[in-house]
Amino acid sequence: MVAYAWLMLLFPLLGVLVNAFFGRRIGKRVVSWVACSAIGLSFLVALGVLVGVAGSKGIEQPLFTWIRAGNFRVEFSLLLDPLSALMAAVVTGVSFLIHIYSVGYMAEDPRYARYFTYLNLFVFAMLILVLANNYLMMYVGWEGVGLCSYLLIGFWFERKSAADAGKKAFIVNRVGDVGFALGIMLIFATFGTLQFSEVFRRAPGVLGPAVVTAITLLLFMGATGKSAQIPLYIWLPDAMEGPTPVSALIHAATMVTAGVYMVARNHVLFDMAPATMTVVASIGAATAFFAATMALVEKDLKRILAYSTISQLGYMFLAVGVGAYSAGMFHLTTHAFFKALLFLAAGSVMHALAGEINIMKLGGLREKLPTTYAVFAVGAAALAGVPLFSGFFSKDEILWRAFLRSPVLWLVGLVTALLTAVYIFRALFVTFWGKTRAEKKLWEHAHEAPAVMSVPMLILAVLAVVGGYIGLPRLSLVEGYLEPVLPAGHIAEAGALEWVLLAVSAVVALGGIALAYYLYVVRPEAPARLSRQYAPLYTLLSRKYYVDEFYMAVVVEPLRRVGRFIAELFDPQVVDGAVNGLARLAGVCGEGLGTLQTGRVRSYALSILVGVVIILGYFLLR
Amino acid sequence: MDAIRYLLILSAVLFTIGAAGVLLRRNALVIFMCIEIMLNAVNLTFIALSRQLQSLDGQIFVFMVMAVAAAEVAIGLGIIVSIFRHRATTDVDDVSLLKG
Amino acid sequence: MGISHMTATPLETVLFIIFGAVAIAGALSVILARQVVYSALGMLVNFVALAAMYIMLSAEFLGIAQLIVYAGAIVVLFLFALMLVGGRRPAEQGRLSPGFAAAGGALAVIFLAEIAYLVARMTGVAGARGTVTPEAIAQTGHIQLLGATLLLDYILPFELASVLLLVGIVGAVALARARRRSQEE
Amino acid sequence: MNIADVQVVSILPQMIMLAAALAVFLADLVWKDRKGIGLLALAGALAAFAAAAGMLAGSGAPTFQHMAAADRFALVISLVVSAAAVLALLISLDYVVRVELPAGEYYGLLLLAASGMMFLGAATHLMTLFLSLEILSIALYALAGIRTTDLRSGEAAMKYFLLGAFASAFLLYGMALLYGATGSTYLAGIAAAVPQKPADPMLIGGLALLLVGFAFKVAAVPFHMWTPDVYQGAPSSVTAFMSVGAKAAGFAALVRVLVTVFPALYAWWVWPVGILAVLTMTWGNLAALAQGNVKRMLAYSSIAHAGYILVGVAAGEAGVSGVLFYLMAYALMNIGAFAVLIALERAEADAAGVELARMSGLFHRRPWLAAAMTVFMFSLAGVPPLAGFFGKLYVFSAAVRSGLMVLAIIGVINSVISAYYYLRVVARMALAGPAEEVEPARCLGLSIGTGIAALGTVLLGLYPTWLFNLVQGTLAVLFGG
Amino acid sequence: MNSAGFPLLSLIVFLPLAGALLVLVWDKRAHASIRGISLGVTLAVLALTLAAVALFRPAEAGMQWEEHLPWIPTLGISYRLGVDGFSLFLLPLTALLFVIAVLASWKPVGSDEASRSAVQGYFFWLLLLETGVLGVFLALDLVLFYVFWEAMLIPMYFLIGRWGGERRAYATVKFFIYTMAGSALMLVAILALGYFAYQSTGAWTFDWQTLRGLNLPWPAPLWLFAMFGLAFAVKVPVFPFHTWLPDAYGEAPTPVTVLLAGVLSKMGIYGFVRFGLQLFPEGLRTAAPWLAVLAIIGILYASLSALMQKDVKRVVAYSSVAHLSLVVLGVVVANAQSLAGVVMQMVSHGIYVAALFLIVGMLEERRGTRLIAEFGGLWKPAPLLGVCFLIAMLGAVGLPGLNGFVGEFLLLVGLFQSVRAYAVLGALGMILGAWYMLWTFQRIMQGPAEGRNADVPDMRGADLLVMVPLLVLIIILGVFPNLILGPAGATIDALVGQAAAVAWLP
Repeated sequence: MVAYAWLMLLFPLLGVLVNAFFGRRIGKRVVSWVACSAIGLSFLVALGVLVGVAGSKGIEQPLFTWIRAGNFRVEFSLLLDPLSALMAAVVTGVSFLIHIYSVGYMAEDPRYARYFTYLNLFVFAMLILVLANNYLMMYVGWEGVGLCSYLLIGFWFERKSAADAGKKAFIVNRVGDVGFALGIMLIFATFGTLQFSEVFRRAPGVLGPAVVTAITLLLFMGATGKSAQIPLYIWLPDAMEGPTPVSALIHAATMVTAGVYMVARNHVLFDMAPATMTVVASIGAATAFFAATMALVEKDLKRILAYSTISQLGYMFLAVGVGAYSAGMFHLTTHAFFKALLFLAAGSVMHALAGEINIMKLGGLREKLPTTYAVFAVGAAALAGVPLFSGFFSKDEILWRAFLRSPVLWLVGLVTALLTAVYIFRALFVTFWGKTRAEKKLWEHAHEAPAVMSVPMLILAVLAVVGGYIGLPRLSLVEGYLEPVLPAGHIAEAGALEWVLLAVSAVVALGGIALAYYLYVVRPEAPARLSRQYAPLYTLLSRKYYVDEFYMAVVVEPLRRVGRFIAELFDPQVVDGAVNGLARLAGVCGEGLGTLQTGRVRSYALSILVGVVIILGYFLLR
Repeated sequence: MDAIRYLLILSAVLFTIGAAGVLLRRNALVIFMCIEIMLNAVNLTFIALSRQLQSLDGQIFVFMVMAVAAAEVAIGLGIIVSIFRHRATTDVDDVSLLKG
Repeated sequence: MGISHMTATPLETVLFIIFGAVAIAGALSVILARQVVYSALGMLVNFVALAAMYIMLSAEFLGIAQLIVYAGAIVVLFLFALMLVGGRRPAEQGRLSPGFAAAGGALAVIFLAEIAYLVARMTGVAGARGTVTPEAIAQTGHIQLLGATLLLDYILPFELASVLLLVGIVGAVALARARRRSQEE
Repeated sequence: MNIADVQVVSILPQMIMLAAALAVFLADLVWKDRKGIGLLALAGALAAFAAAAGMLAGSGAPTFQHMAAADRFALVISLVVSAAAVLALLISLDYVVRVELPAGEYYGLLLLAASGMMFLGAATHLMTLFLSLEILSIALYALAGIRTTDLRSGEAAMKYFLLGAFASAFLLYGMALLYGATGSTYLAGIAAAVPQKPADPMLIGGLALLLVGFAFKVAAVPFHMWTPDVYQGAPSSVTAFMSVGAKAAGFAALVRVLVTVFPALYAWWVWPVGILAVLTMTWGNLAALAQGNVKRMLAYSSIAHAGYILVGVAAGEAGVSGVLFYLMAYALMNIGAFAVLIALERAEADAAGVELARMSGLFHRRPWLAAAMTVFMFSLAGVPPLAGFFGKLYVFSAAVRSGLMVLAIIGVINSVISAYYYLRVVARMALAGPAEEVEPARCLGLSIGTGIAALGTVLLGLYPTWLFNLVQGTLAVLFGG
Repeated sequence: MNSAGFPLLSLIVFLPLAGALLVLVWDKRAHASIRGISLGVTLAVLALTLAAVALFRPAEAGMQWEEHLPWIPTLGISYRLGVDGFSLFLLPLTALLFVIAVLASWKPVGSDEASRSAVQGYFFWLLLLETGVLGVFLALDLVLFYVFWEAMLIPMYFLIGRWGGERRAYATVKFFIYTMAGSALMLVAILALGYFAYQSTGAWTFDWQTLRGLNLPWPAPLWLFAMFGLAFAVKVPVFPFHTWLPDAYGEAPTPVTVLLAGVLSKMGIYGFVRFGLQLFPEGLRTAAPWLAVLAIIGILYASLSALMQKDVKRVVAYSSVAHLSLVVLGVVVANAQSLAGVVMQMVSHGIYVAALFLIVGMLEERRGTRLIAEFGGLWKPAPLLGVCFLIAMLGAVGLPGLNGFVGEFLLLVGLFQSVRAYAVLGALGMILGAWYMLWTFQRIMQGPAEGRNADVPDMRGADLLVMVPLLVLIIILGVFPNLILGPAGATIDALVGQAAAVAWLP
C-alpha cells in the first residue's frame, strides 16, 4: 500500500477536477458521491500507509522534479513515515466524516458543487503539506490550505463579514507564511538543500546556535499564523463565518494543527534551539490561557469553540515546546476528534434553528435535540478533560511533561484546564439546559439532524471517548508508533508524582464543571452580576483584549493612510507633478522666448550684434 | 601709427557707425543707407589692404561688392517701396505683423 | 610690429585725415539726420570722401567706379525711392526707447573696441609682398592689370556678379510686376 | 593660372540650373501657361540633379580655376539642393496657380537661387563664396516678397532683406580681415597661411565674423530671429525651399571654411560652434513648443535642426559626412511637411500659415496625406526607423567621436522636447475629430512631391547605407583635393 | 554564426510586418477578413516561436540561430539577430499575448464610433507593434535594438491615442515623451560604446558580442550603465519613473494594456540583463545599491498605492510596478536563483497580468466603469468571471502551485543569498500584494450584488477563449516550471558565471 501512497493525493485531485468542471451539471447526488468517495478512498490508502510504515524510519517517493535553478532543486516527492502517516490518517479520516456530514448540512446550498470542490481541494493541499518531503512542498500545502480556508470562510461571500473574514484569514496567514518562507530561505542558504532528511542529517554538523534559533523562530512564526497562536491568532474567531463543517474540519481538526505538525516534523532543529523552545512553550501556554479567558464571555457558540481551538492549540505548542512531540501529536489527534465533534454538534444546532448561534438566544435544546446534546456533552467532557475521556489523557500528558520542564508552565496549563471546563460547560448548560430563549417559530421548527449528519457525529463521539486510550500512560501507543521519527528521549521514570498530577487535573476539570453548573444552572443570574461587578475585566475579555483594535490602529490604518497619501497626494502631485512641472516649465520657457520675438527688425538686428560682439570677443580674448 | 592701422581704424569706425545706425533708426530707407555705409567701410578696408599687400585681389573684391550693392539696392528699394504701397509707412517698427 | 611699406608724404597724411573726417561726418549725418533726405546727402558725402581716398590709395579705377556706381547710381536710386515714399516727412515720429538705444550704442562701442583691439594687436599685414608693385603698375598700367586679372583669374566671380545683377533685375521686376498686377485688379 | 584652366564641366550642375532659369525667363515672355513654365523649370532641376548624380558616380575632382570645386562634397550639396529644388518645384506647380504668383519670375528666381546655393557649396574662393551667397540671398529676398498682395509676404521680404544685408556686411568684413591677415582670397591660400600665424587677431577676427555670417544664413541662435517671421510670411513653397536649400548651402560653406581652412584652429572654434549648437537647438525647440501655427512651428523646428547640424559641424572633420546626410534627410522630411501644409492652405485666412486646429481629423479625410505628414513629423522628431533618426545618429556619433559627448546629450534631450510639438500635429490629425470641411488640394505634382518625400524619408531610414556611403567619401576628397 | 541557414528569427520578426502591410492594402471595410488575417499572422508567429522553443538546444549557453548581415557598414551597424535561453521564452510569450490581444479585439475597440470602425488601422498598428517587440528581444546590434526599441513607440502612440479612453491624448503623449526621454541618453551611450570599440579595435561596431568583450576604462561602465539603465527603468518602470504607467495603462484599450503590461514592461527587464548585466557588470555592481533602493521603494510604494486606488485598472497597474520592481531587484543581485527567478517571473508576470487586465476589460465592458466602488458581488451573477479572476489574482499573489509563486520565490531565495534585507523587504511585498489584491477582489466580486451588478452577464465563449489559455498556463507553469527553467538553465549558469566574475554585492 505504501507504494501507492500517491493515490492519496490523486483521489482528492480527481474529485476537485470532476466537481470543478462538471459539478453544476451532474447533480448534487453525484457531486457528493464523487467528493465523499474520493476522500473515503484516500482515507483507506492512508490507513494502509499507516499500517505499512509502522516502525519504519520513513520512505521517500519522488514523483517529479519541480523547480531547478542552479543548486536550488526541489523535488515533488512524498515522505512516508509514521508521523506523516498518522497525520494523513487523521486528516483523511476526519475529513471523510465531515464530508459526509456536509452532504446533509449543505444540502440546500446553491453552490453545492463548489463547496465540495473546495473541500476536496483542501484535503489535497493538506495532504501535500503532510506528505511533503521538503520545506518548499510543505510550503505549497501550507499556502494551499490557506487558500482553501480563505475560499471556505468566504464561501457565503454575499455577506460582507464572511468576505472580510476570509480576507483577514488569508492576509494574517500570509504574515506568518512570510516568516516560514524566510525560514526556508535561511535553511537553503545554510544547507543548500530543502529536503527534510538531508537537512536533519546535516544539521548537527553545520548549525550554529544563532542560525538554528533564527531558523526555528522563523518557522515558528509560520506556525503562529497557521495555528492561530499569539500574536497572529486574530483570524480564527472570524473564520467562523464559514460553514460549520468547514470550521470543524479546517479550523479545528486539521489545518490549524499544521503548525504543530510542522514543529514536530522539525523537532531535530527545534531540539537544537533551546531558546526557541522556550518561546514556543511560553507562547503556547500564554495562548492557551488568554484564549480560554476570552472563551469565558463569548456568546457565539462557534466562537467559543474557536477560542477553545486556539487554546487547545496552545496546549499542543506547550507540548512541543517542552519537547513532548508525541504528546503534542497525541493531543492533536484527540483534539481533532472531539473538537470536530463539538463543531458538528454546533452545526447541528444551527441546522435545527435556522442558523441561530448566539447561546443567549438558545437554551433548553436537550429536549428537542437529544442526540446532538449527547454528542456535545461527550465532546465537552473530552475537551474539559473529564477522566476517561480522550482529552483527559492527552492533556494530562502535556501537563505532566510541562511540569517536568517548568512548574510555571504547568500551573498555567492547569489554570487553563479549569477555565476550559468552565467555558465549555457554560456553553453546554446555556445552550441545552434551562428554558429556551429562542424565537417561538424557530423553536417549533427545531428538529434533529438527518442520519447523514448524525452518524458522523456519533462516530466522532465514540472516537472522542476511546481515542484517548491509544495514548494511555504506560501503554503509549502513539508514542511508540512515532518513536522512529520522534525519539521519546530520556524521560524521568514516572513515579507517584505523575499520578498525583493526574489526580490534580482530574479534580480541576471536575471542579470547573461544577463551577459552571453552579453559575449557569443553579444561580443563572450570577454571571450577569459578576460581569457588572467586574465590568472593566468583562469588557476587556469580551472585546478580546482589544487586539483587533490594536492591529487596526497600529498596522492597518497607518498603512492605509500611507497608501492614501501616496495614491491621492504624493504620486499624482509630487512624483507626477515633477514630471508635468518639467513639461510645463519647458512650455513657459517657450512662451518666454516667443515674447523675445517682438516682430521688430531692429531688435533682431540687436540680437545679431550681441552675437557678433560675444563671438568676436570670445575669439579675440581667448 | 602706421597708415594701414589708421585706415583700418577709420573703416572700423565707419562700419560701427553704420551698424549703430541699423539699430538706432526706424526708417527702412535710413537703415538700408546704414548698411551701405557698412559695405563701404569694408570696401575701404579692402582697398587699403590691397595697397598694403600689393595685390589686386582686394580691389577686385571691391568691384564685386559694388555689383552686389547695386543688386541689393534694386531689390531692397523694391521691397521697401512695395511695403510702403501697402502700409504707407517706412517705419520698420510698424511692420511687425509676424511675431511671437 | 609688422612691416609697412605704405609710406605717405605729410600732405597725403593731412589729406587722409581730412577725408577720413569727412567720411565719418557723412556717416554720422546719415544716422543723426532728422529727415531722410539729409541722410541720403550724408551718405553721398561719405561715398565721395571714400572715392577720394581710393584714388589716393592708387585704386583709381575703383575711385571712379565708386563715384559712378555709388555716388551716382545708388544715391540717385535712393532719392527716387525717397520721393516715392515721401522723404520730406521726419523719419521717425516717436522717440527711441532709451534702453534699447543705450544697448545698441553700447554694443556698437564694444564692437568698435574689439576691432580696435584687433587692429592694435595684429601682427602686421602678412604675406610676401605681392606682384602688383608700383613698378608693375607703372609698366603695365593700372587699368590693364585690373582688367586682365578680372577677366582671366576672376572670370567666374565676374560671371557670378553678372548673374547677381540678373537676379537683382528679375527680383525687382517681380516685385514691381506683381504690384502692378495687383493694382490692375 | 590662365584661361586654359577653366573647366566648365566642373560647374555643370550650376550651369544647368542657370540655363534652365534663362529658359524659363524666355519662355515666360512667349508662353502664358504657368504650369508649363513650372514643368520646364522642373526639367531643368531634374537635369541638374542628374548631372550632379552623374558626376558623383564619375571620378576626378576638377576645379574651376580654384574658384569653385567639383569635389564630392560640393556634388553632394548640389544633389541636396537640386533634390530640394525638384521637390519644391513639384509642390509649387499647383500652388503658383492657386495663389497667383508670377510664374516666370517665381520659377526663374527659384532656379537662380538654387544655382547660387550650389555655387556656395562648391565655392573655394572668398569672392565666389560671397557672390554665390548674395545670389541666393537676393533671389530669396525677392521670392519671399513675391506674393505682393499679402502684407506678410512683404514684411517677410523686408525683414529678411534688411537683416540679411546687415549680416552679410559682417561676413564681408570677416573676409576682408582674412584677406588682410593672409594675403590671399583663395581658401587654399588662406589655409596654407593659417598655421604660420594661428594667433593673429586679424585672422581670428576674420574667422569670427565669417562664422557670424554663415550662422545667420543657417539661422543659428542668436542670429536666427528673422527665421520664424520670414518663414511664416513667405509663400509656403518658398519657405519649403529656402528652409532646406539655403540651410544646406550655408552649412556647406560653413563646413568648408571651418574644416578645410581652419583645422589648425579647431580648438578655437569648436566651443563657439558647440555653444551655438546648444543655444540653437534648445531655443528652437522651446519656442516651437509655444506655437499654434504649424508653419511657424516648422520655422522654429528648422532652427532646432540647424542646431543639430551644428553639432555635426562642431565635431569637425568627423562630422562632415553626418552633416551632409542630415541635410539630405532634412530636405526630404521638411519639404514634405511643407507640401502637406500647402495642400491644406486654402483661403486668405491661411496666408499666415496653417493653424494647428485646421489639421484636425485629417486622417479621416485624407488618410494618405495624413500618413505622409505623420512620417515627416516622426522623422523630424528623430524616431527610428526614419531618415531623421539616422541623421541625428550620424551627427551625434561624430560628436561623441570628437569628445563632445555633452553636445550629443543635449541633442538627444532636445529631440525629446521636439517630439512634443511634432506629436501635437500627429495628435491633431489622428486623434481629434474632423475640423471644418475644407477639402485639401488634390494635385498630381503635390502628390508626387509628397510621395517622393515620404518614401524617401522611410527608405532613407530603413536602408540609409547608400547615402552613408555617398557622403562618407567626401571627406577624403575635401582634404585631398 | 552567420546568416547561412533558415532565417527563423527574421521570419519571426518580420512576419507580423508583412501581415501589417497586407492589412494595410486590404479592403478596409472587410473587417472580418482583416481580423482573420491578423489572427492568422499572430498564430503563425506563435507557431514559429514554439518551433524555436522546441528546436532550441538547451545545453548551449550562447546565442542560437544567429543571423548577421551588414546594414550600415560605414558606421559598423549590422543587422544581427540571435536568441539565447534568456530571451527564448519571451518570444512565445509575446506571440501568445498578441494572439490573445487579437482575439480580445474581435469586438470593436475604441471609445468612439470613428475609432471603432477603424479596424484596419488598429490591426495594422497592432501587427507593427509585434514586429517592434520581437525585434527588441532578438536584436544583437545595439543600434538595431535601439531602432526597434524606439520604433515601437509609434504604433503604441496610435493604439493608445486613437483607441484609448477619455484622457487618451494626454496619456499617449505622456507615454511617448516619457519613454523617449528615458531612452534618449541610451542612444548617446550606444554611440559612446561604439566609439570605445572604435578606439580599441579601430572600427566602429555596435555588435553586442564584440562590445561584451571590450575592456572599458573605469568609470565608463558606470555611466554607460546609468544611461542605459534610465531607459530600462522608465520602461519597467522603476520608481520614480513610473507615473506614465497608470495613465497609459489606464487609458489604453484592454488588448493594448495587456500588451503593455505583459510584454512591453519585460523589455525593460530584458534590457537590464542583456545590456546592463551582460555589457557592464561592473557598472551594475556599482549602481546596484542605488538601484536596489529604488526597486525596494518601488515594491512598497506601488503596493501601498495600489491598496488605495479607486480604479481597478490602476490597482493592477500599480501591482505590476511592484512585481516588476522585485524582478529588477533580482537582476541587481544576479545570482543563480534570482536570475532563474527573473526568467521565470518575466514569463509568469506576463501571463497573469494579461489575464488580470483582460478581466478588468471584461468588467469595464459589462458595467461601463472601472471604479471599484461601483462593483460588488459579481461572483454571484457571474461565477465563471469570478473563478477566472480568482485564479489570475492568486497567480499574481504568488500562491504556490501557480506560476507567480515560482518566480517570486526564486527571486526571494536569490535575494536572500545575497542581501538578506532585500529578501525581507521584498517579502513584505508578498503581504501587501495579498492585501490589495484580495481586497480588490472582495470589493468587486464579493458582498451583495445590488443594482446593475445583480444581472451582470457571465463570461461567454469569446471571453473564455482568451482567458482559458492564460489560466491553463498559470497552472501549468506553476506545476512544471522546469518547462522554462530547464532550457534557460545553461544560459542562466553562464550569466551567473559572468556576474560572479566581478566582485558582487557585499
